[in-house]
Amino acid sequence: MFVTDIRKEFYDKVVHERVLVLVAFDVDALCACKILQYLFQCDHVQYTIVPITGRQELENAFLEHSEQVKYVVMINCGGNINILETLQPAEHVIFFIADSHRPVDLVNVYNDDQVKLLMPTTDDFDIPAYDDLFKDDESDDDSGNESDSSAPSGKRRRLDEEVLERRRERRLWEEKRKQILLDYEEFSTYGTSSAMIMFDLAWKMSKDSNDLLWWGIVGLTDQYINNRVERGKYMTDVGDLHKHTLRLNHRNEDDDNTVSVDCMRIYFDEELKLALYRHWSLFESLKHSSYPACKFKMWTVKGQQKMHEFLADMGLPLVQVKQKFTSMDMGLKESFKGLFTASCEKYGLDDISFGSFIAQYGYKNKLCAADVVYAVNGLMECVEAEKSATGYFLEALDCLSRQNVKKLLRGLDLAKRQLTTIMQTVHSFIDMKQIISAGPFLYAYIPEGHPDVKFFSRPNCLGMLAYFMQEAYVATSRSRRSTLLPMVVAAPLNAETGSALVIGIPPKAEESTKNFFGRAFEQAAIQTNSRTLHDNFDTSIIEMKSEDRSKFFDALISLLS
Amino acid sequence: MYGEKAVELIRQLHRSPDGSLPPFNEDGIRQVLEEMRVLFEQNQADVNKTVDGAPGLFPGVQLRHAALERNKRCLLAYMFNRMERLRAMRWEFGSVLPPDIKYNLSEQEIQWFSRYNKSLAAYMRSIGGPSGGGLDLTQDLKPPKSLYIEVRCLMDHGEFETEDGTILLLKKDSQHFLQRSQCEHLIRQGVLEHIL
Amino acid sequence: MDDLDIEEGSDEEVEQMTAAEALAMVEKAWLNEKFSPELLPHKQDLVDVMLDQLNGMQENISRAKKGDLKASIHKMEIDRIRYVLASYLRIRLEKIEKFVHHLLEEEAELGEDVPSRMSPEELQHAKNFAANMETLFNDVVLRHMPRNLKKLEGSKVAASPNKDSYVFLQVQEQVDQVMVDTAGDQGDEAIDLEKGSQHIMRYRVVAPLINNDAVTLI
Amino acid sequence: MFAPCVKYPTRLRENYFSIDDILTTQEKVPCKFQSSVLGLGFLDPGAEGTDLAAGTAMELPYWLARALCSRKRRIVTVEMPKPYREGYRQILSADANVVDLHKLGPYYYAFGIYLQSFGQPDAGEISNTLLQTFSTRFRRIMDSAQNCLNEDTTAVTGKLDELERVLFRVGQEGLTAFHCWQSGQSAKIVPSTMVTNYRKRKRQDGD
Repeated sequence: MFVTDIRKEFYDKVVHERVLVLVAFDVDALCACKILQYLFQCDHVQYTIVPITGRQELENAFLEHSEQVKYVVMINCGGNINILETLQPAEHVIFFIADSHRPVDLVNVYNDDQVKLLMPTTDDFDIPAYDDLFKDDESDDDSGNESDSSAPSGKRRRLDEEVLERRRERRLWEEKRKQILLDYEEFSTYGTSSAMIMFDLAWKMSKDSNDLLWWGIVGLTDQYINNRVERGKYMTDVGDLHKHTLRLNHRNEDDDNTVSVDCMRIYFDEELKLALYRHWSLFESLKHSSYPACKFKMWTVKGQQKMHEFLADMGLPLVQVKQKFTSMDMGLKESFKGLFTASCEKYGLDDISFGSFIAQYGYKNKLCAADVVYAVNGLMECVEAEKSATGYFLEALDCLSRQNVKKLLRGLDLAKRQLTTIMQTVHSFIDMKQIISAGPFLYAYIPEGHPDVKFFSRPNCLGMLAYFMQEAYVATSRSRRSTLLPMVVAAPLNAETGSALVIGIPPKAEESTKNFFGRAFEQAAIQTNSRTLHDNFDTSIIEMKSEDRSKFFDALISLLS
Repeated sequence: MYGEKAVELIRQLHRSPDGSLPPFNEDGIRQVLEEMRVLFEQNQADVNKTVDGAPGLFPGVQLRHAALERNKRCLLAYMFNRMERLRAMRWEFGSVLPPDIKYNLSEQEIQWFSRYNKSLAAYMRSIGGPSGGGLDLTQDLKPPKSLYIEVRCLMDHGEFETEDGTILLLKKDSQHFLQRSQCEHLIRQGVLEHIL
Repeated sequence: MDDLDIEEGSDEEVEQMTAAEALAMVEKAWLNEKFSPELLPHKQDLVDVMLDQLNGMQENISRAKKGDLKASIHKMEIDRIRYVLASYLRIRLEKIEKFVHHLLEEEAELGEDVPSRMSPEELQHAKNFAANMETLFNDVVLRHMPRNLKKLEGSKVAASPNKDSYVFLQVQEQVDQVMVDTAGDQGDEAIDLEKGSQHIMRYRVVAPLINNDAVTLI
Repeated sequence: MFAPCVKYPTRLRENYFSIDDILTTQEKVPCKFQSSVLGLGFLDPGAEGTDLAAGTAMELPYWLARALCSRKRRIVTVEMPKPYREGYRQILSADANVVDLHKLGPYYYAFGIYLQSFGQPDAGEISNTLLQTFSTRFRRIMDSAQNCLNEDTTAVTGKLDELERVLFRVGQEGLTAFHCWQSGQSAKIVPSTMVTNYRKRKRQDGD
């Protein structure tokens, strides 16, 4: 069931108990977890946090850690699967689920005792009515029970007619139910960021601070950067957080000097779609950010020329553009944003900015929310062998704390490597015309043996690649139809087991984040008997045996045509 | 030169890093003891000869005597410094030593360790008088900043029962918020990492 | 702390103290011990009282409701007191083990009614420690040595505290005419220690003042 | 951590069990035998015959030289080792900072103090040199100890005598502790150093 008063129905229930917290592998989940940790620590709530990569791990972790645990919190996992059926928990175990994955599993929605959904009622769920889904009592058992017709034979005929009538109704109801379910589960998408939900909780408890707000902001920005939220919804949420920002930072406006440099200050600002430029050079950032790179078609000579022209038009000397942003001339650094936006308009990059936030603490540290998302994700999806995946998850969790700026800086470097690899892969795929229009969708396969292929064995990085590729393809394609095509990208996951990671993303033209690949992948797999693993909480990301790839995609094409 | 073998034992200890113990050098000790035996016998003989009137033996006796004292000092210092490290290990590793450290000990050192353990335990139990219930001095090594702390599991440690009977699974890469006093020893042993 | 009754404390000397006073005394003893190069006379009565106190508090807490904020604060206080006690006793124990021969010799020379620096339990541990060490040395090496070398000469091997090391101190009560030997050869000089002032001095000079609480080490 | 409570530099003090002291007293002193020692000729590899003849010159470890040369008896006479003679003393007084003291003797100061016990005529000058050298170098050592955090310090410590190394380490520990405190890390409960080192070694062995 949906929780209406998150404080009363969730927090007050667990405040003197031990809690098991299961956290999925995404930046939003990490941020939500951070906020929850802070609240729990204030109130001495003992907890155990376990990182969760997928469904299988969810089951294992629950089995292993649930001894003596009565309360389980799930962050960005568990919402879209039938928890009770999957985990088979004891009756006293209660699940609190903050999960942005949609659609929410309907059994979770209608279970009043054990499943509590921490999701804002303002979200658009389109939950079908209870009566359309569940029919209680007698009708349940008569479907299979022919033998219990022990009624006297005289009445049998009339009874038979009644039974027939009832069965017909039943069949109709079931068909309707099936259709409702089909409609409900047709698309996978995302709802409100879990970090925002946790921040809301903190605010309702008057425990909010700039630190918590920042995590809320980073969580929301993660959704935006990774195309998990529609622009309208993003703007609404940003507006909401902006109010909190003003409230928590108003003091700084008047007497700037009374605040210690160690304090954190957050303010709203228009942010450019230039990844990491404050920590890179403008030139590198332009090259590696999908929006300007695709607008200029940076992979062509002409595109490069155009970009140089653009820079010249702005009045920025190339030397300045190519050196580290931090060492650019003070004057240029200050006036750069104005010049940049002006030139963007002239060159047709109207969409270069978006509303976002900047945090500042200490003398040195000035971070924009998007860069933090890149850094945290870079750390979380690090492919170096030094640590395990869960090890990097914890590093990423650490780097969100202000005292661990060093780890965040490492994350920034890792993010640059991710972006560089993505950009290079996109360029070579465009050059080699390896992005194929398979009919109903665009398709790219990253071959094995590619040196940087390991980067794409991580779902989020593969997602960034898919969106960049799609944008680049659309930019080069003459046919307008390409904007209407969704895209599928596959990359090797594990060379030893011969598996691949596959992601599907909606068409470029579509404003909506609705994604129908979850269902399509499932059907294609069933039809072809492909060995697939639907383990990711995002159903549009699956694992499969590389051998089964061609038959799987053939089926997918005919399915979607 | 006399005393070389003995000082070699000392050098061995000097070279081995803090917190480690090189294998007990039984053979080295035997050789030093043998050198001492010979020195002593020669001195006995020379002293007897001097008593009998032989001249000029005194410098040799003097030299050997110095060598005997030196050897004794080195042997005892070898034993003492090993014992010191072993004592420190009681505080760092707890009452049970890792097997490969134990492997490097002599039988007598193992006995010493268990006697030290016993005496220490008896002392800690006695603190506060018969009704006091004792005080574990190997805990509370840092001034407490907070009642609860956040810890991260660095290895699979299995189940762990807290004071109030709660059972936790300490699995690698899980993170827990626990009473400081209950998990401090696991941090010291490197099972958990304290997260600030 | 304040609402906990300490009157039950068994010892007469500390009977009249409030819990806060007792804690302050333990903390003072702890700091003195921490910064003094030699082992100071034990404060067993204080330790016993504080431990009693801890156990009492622990019991109170176990009766408290879950999530009671007061219980948390008391728990914190318990942790803090336990830390001070454990640290105090640990420092003593380390000195005892380090200077074991020296201390036992001193012990043997003590007059009838001069109190020992060590508590009976500490003394027992010191004796065990010395005996264990001797057993170890005997079994492995001494036993096998020529006959005139078989003994462990306590006085020769005993490590003793360096009383000439310098310590920081704060004066609690005015002391006049403390003899200090100045650097160089001009002989001794007498100085007055003003209450509240802080100094760096050689430990040897101020040792007697610590024992009668005129100064505390910092 | 058991150690931090009492930090007397006992390592540096004369002590029957002290490893440093034993190694210091193992340093060699040039000696000349004044009387012959019967039956111990084999101690001098260059000697012929079974006895050590009077007049034989050889280097003896300090502990032995001291036993054979005291006010009571003079079985040998001693000379100061080279690093303590006029030539080196001049170098040290010219610029003590550049000298590799470790090479001159890993226990340069401690051994120098021991050498005083022979009552040689230049004992006073040696003692002056030690004091001068130490105070000149001390400033620099503390300065570098306070200024290189997380750096490879072997280049600095390589030229230090053992006493100086201890001081350097103390300085470094102070600096690290300060940085820990500054960054709020000092409250962190850490695994015992022994455990950490033990694990590290085990990992290396495992590879």
